Amino acid sequence: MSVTYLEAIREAQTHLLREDERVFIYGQDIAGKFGGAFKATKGLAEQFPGRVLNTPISEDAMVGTAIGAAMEGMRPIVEMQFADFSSIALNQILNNAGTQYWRTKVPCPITVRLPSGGTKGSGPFHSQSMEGLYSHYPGLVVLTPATVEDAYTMLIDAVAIDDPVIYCEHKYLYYHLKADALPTEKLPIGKARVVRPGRDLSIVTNSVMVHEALAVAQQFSADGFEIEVVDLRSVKPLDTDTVLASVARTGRLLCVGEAFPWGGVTAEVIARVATEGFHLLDAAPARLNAKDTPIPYHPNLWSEHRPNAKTIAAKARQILAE
Amino acid sequence: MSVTYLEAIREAQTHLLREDERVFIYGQDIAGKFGGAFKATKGLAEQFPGRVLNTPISEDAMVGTAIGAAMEGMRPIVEMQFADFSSIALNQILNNAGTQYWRTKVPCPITVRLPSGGTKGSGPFHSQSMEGLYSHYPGLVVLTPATVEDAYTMLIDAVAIDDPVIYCEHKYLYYHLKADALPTEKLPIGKARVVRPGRDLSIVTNSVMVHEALAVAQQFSADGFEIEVVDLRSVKPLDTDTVLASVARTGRLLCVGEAFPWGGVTAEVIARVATEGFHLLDAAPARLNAKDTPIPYHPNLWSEHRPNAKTIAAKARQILAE
Amino acid sequence: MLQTAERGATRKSKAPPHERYLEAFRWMLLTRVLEEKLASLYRGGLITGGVYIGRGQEAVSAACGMFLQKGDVFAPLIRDQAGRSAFGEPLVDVARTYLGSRLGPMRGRDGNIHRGSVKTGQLAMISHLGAMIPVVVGKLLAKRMKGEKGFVGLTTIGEGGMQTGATHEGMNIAAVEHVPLVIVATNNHYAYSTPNDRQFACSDLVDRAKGYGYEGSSVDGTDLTQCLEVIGAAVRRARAGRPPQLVVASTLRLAGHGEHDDASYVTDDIRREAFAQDALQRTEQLIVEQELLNREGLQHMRAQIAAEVDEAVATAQQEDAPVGSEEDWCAISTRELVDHVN
Amino acid sequence: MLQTAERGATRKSKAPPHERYLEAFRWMLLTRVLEEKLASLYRGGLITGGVYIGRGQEAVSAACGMFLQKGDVFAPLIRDQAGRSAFGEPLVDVARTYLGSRLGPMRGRDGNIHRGSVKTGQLAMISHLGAMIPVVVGKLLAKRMKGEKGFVGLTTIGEGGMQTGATHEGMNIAAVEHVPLVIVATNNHYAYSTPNDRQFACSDLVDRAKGYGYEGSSVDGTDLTQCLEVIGAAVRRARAGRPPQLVVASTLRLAGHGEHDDASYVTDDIRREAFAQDALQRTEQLIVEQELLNREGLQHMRAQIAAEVDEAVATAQQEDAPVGSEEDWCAISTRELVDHVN
Ligand SMILES: Cc1ncc(C[n+]2csc(CCOP(=O)(O)OP(=O)(O)O)c2C)c(N)n1
Ligand SMILES: Cc1ncc(C[n+]2csc(CCOP(=O)(O)OP(=O)(O)O)c2C)c(N)n1
Ligand SMILES: [Mg+2]
Ligand SMILES: [Mg+2]
Repeated sequence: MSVTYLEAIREAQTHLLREDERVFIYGQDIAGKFGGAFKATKGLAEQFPGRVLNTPISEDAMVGTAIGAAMEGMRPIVEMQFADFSSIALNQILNNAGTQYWRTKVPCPITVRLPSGGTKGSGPFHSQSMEGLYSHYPGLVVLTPATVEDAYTMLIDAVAIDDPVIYCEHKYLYYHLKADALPTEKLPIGKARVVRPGRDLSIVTNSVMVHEALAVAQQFSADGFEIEVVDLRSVKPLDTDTVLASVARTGRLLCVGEAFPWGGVTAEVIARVATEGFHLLDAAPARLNAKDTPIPYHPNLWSEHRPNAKTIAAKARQILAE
Repeated sequence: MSVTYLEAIREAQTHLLREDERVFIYGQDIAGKFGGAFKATKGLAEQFPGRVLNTPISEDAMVGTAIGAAMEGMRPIVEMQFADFSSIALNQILNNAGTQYWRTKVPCPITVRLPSGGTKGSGPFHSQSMEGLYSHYPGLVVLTPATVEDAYTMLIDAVAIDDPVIYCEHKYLYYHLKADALPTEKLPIGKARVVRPGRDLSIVTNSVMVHEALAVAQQFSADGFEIEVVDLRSVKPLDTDTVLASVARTGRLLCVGEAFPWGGVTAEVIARVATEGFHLLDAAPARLNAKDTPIPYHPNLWSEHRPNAKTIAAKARQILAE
Repeated sequence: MLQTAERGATRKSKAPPHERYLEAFRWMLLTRVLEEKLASLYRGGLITGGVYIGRGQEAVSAACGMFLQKGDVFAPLIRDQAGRSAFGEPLVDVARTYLGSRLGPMRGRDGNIHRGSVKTGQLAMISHLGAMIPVVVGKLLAKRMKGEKGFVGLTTIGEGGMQTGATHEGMNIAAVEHVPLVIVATNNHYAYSTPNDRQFACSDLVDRAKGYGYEGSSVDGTDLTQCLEVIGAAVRRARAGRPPQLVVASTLRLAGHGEHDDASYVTDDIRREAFAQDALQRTEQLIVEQELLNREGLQHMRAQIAAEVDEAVATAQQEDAPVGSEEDWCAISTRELVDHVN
Repeated sequence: MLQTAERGATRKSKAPPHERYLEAFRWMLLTRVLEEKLASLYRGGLITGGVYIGRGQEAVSAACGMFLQKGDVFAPLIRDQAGRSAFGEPLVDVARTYLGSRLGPMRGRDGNIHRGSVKTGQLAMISHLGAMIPVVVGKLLAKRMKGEKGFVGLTTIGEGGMQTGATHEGMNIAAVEHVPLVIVATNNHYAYSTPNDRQFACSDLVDRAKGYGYEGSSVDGTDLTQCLEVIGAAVRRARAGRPPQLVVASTLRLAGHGEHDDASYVTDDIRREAFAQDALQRTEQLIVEQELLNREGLQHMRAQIAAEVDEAVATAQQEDAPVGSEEDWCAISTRELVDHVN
């Protein structure tokens, strides 16, 4: 048996619906036999009648409704059809969910699932990585699982958290990533993971780019360079300690992300290392993000727009040469 | 005669309406005798009939309409009543205005004025600084004038730019800041300004915090420390050269901003200096932002939530001691 | 007045006053006295932030609060003091919030009109108009999922707020979920300084009801008897499982948008309209005419209310403000997940 | 069919076919042939991204494009090939976009259904449903400001897209600005997999018209004569300065949401409804019955269209794709303001 990243998300939701009667799922096209644009809820509506509900095309109201239900004791999971459409719900997420507990002491345990990131041919409005945008505002937990195991355990943990969680699942990983079985162990939310140890350079990254970084590390290993790869897992909170410990070992830092280049996760990580771990650095840190344009539709353009093993390798070589 | 920051904004708009028939202003409560929640358009509707138009409470449609008008050759200025309400228009700003030229070659010269930042008693929904959020996405120019002179010239320049501009005007400065007269010279958009030269520490900041930084610089000068203060003016594009030149002179960097601490302008500036000017730094760079909670209503809480001369001075002292 | 309401009709109510007429009047009077006190404190510089009052809307608002029961959901907006009080908000909560006491329900974190509390079943609004509608829908949906019965939710909105996308999405999703929701929309003819003709272009906002599958009714917001009847009936219908209800009340805002605003943009013509009557005055007049209360009774009520208001204010004024250095700067409840950003 | 339309009426049109009936049919047929070609290219793996077709909606869409003139604004959505073609979109633009030619109007930056161009007066949609409505309003407002006369704007939306806040705000602001806008909403009974009962709860979406101050009309989207009459009349009314127009067409989506979707959720019951008829078939049948064209005429038209489509596809297929390394990665037009972020 094997389980994909997407199946892990479905299994996590099955588990949640089974184990916790407060859980329900709310989103467009998620119910019926259809089971969602990506089939992340396939079969769940039949298995759990009345708990997987189709909504109108109303992202703002979907999240607003989830907030109300959460304040009333439920544990709603909202599925956005694509992360990019959460721009419509941004006000509810930032200003209502994100401020609720702080203002009123009423916890707001919603989980918003954002099918994120680029895939071939998806273009400017079906490819965005929005974790940086949500992390900037207070009151939210923002997760970016990069593995099948994390997709599973982090979604279960997300729903258990008493605060609003933005769960960014990467669409490219849905089918491309497989594990042998669902995990029996987990790392807690808020901890980064050293995916591959090294001594020459730390690549700190998240989500789909973890795999590009691993490919580069593998390749460099043949040349005698040992690259350490850190998967942030959670970008808010961000596990500064694990990142600093890695930089302490390697003295060199490259941050890689699929999002737009101004600000976002890579800027935040570099800012933390520069301010809190300046003396650990033997060379200038570097970052690699997507280009500062909308995400192009055409595969030829798209593959140049985002970082990839080739561009990461080039950057890594530069840093190692310093 | 003297002119306030707010009057400069009004004068700039008067000038624009007079000199360019493509300009019109669109927003809530900006027309009639009333002239806007902050009076930034006071008198303009009478002076320029049909060109200062009240809108329904529909931020998304206000910006959408402006986009259409801009694509048709006009130069709309949209006034948000408070920056915080632009969350409703975020989709139009990021996904429509921000992508328009890149996708279609049709320029989209809208200017969105965001009355930004904290003032006493304004609370979580009337105090936000959103420049970091808008700068993260491609396709926008994001400005944060800190002086009366810049408020005037940068607004005039903003409207002349063929691309969408987010013009963040600080509400605290509206009445608190006065100049003797409207400026006759200007620095171009995209250039930062060294507001006060120094040799011991660069404080890089923007908007209202420029003035807090200046107060600190003044105070430190008495103790023999010369702090250089850099006013970014434009946060996208960000004038890395001027910042690096300043750090080259001082070897020390403190970034100060009024926005939330995760990401945003200060993280971006530190990331740039760390990656492009690592060897210029004699000590770890540092940053100071607001706290990672919603912006509190009560003045006692608010004054602790944002950076101020006292907390900036404490940080500066730390860095100088390193 | 379901569907067939005579629009703008301002004839005197012929029907005998609603049985709870006097109670409603008391909430209205309480509101007037309290808000005048708040306005004067504001003018005296004793209140930080804005003061928004419901002058002219007390009848609508009182009716909104009076038909709700424990377990119902109430999401008031900025002109709903009467409804808040009627639904059980203690006066001291109001005073504490406006006067910045650390003991207020918002603990200084949010102010004035943004207050709410679990204890009183009143949601704390965010400013973005329309955003609370789906939140109420979610609470009602959850109550149904949990097996509760007989509850309703009521929220208010202005004619300006009805033009936000949030209101549209929230109204529609309520109908799709068939939750027992009542939306009381007051067209007070101004949204801040903006008159109706720059806000919407339909002839009557109650015409929106049909397009959402709501039952719609109109009401003269200056006539307490009508307000009690129409809003009472809408709440009953929602409670009985009818579709969501839209009640559109007509009034004039008899104050500035906030106390900082002199409302000089309000035209003389509009001040002469029937909907510009003062609901409180009309009610008091009817009470006197129909001898529901005599002069002494009225005077006694007034004195009692003034004393209650003064006491609440005095209490709040003696209390300490929040202290920045003692504040718990933590936006989430899961403390181990706090991000340690420097 | 203004306001008083008999809903869902599917009686045979008694009126003689509209004078432009045959022209419309040609756009419909062209659409069908083109879209079948695109679908087959998609199945063959030759198209990247999604293919969304307008099968069943060709009559509505053709009518949308046919009454527009040069200088009008058209903002089509994903099922508007017929309207795009009728309003002058060259077939090669379509083929180039779908097949990823660098010469396509979007230059590979955006794909497929997101195309548009200044040349053809067709706006390039963003995906977020409803977002194009205020953009059209803005274009119309600007035209008026510039002194242009006699123009209209037309945009389309689905019954699902009508539930977004953007649609609401856009529809309302159009009425407030009194711009000459026509919104043609097609209720094709599914929004992706979601049926009407989870999308809205009013009995007919045309009931929304009144609440915005629009004139509303209903039309059987499977009946070309009606489509031409009703949409033609709406465009004329808008052009004559009447309020914005909402036309609600009834159809069934006779394809998957996109070509990746087998639409197995569409019920058999709904497939038997009158609105589930194939507009193209109905039109062809009437053409044959009324002998507007004989068999050879039809065959000739078909052959001509097939040749045009094949030619466009062949042209695009020979053209180069965009090249990443040559791309100008610059999101703004003011080059000196490009941010040099590393
Ligand atoms: C989305 C949004 N935009 C702008 C505002 C600023 N604002 C606060 S109250 C108000 C006017 C509200 O008018 P209306 O809804 O008619 O209510 P009224 O004040 O008349 O009771 C405005 C524009 C807001 N709160 N929310
Ligand atoms: C705001 C928004 N949310 C979600 C989507 C994803 N989406 C694309 S088309 C579609 C269904 C549209 O249904 P409808 O409006 O009825 O048009 P139809 O496809 O039936 O023509 C959805 C949900 C979107 N494009 N925009
Ligand atoms: Mg109003
Ligand atoms: Mg549909």
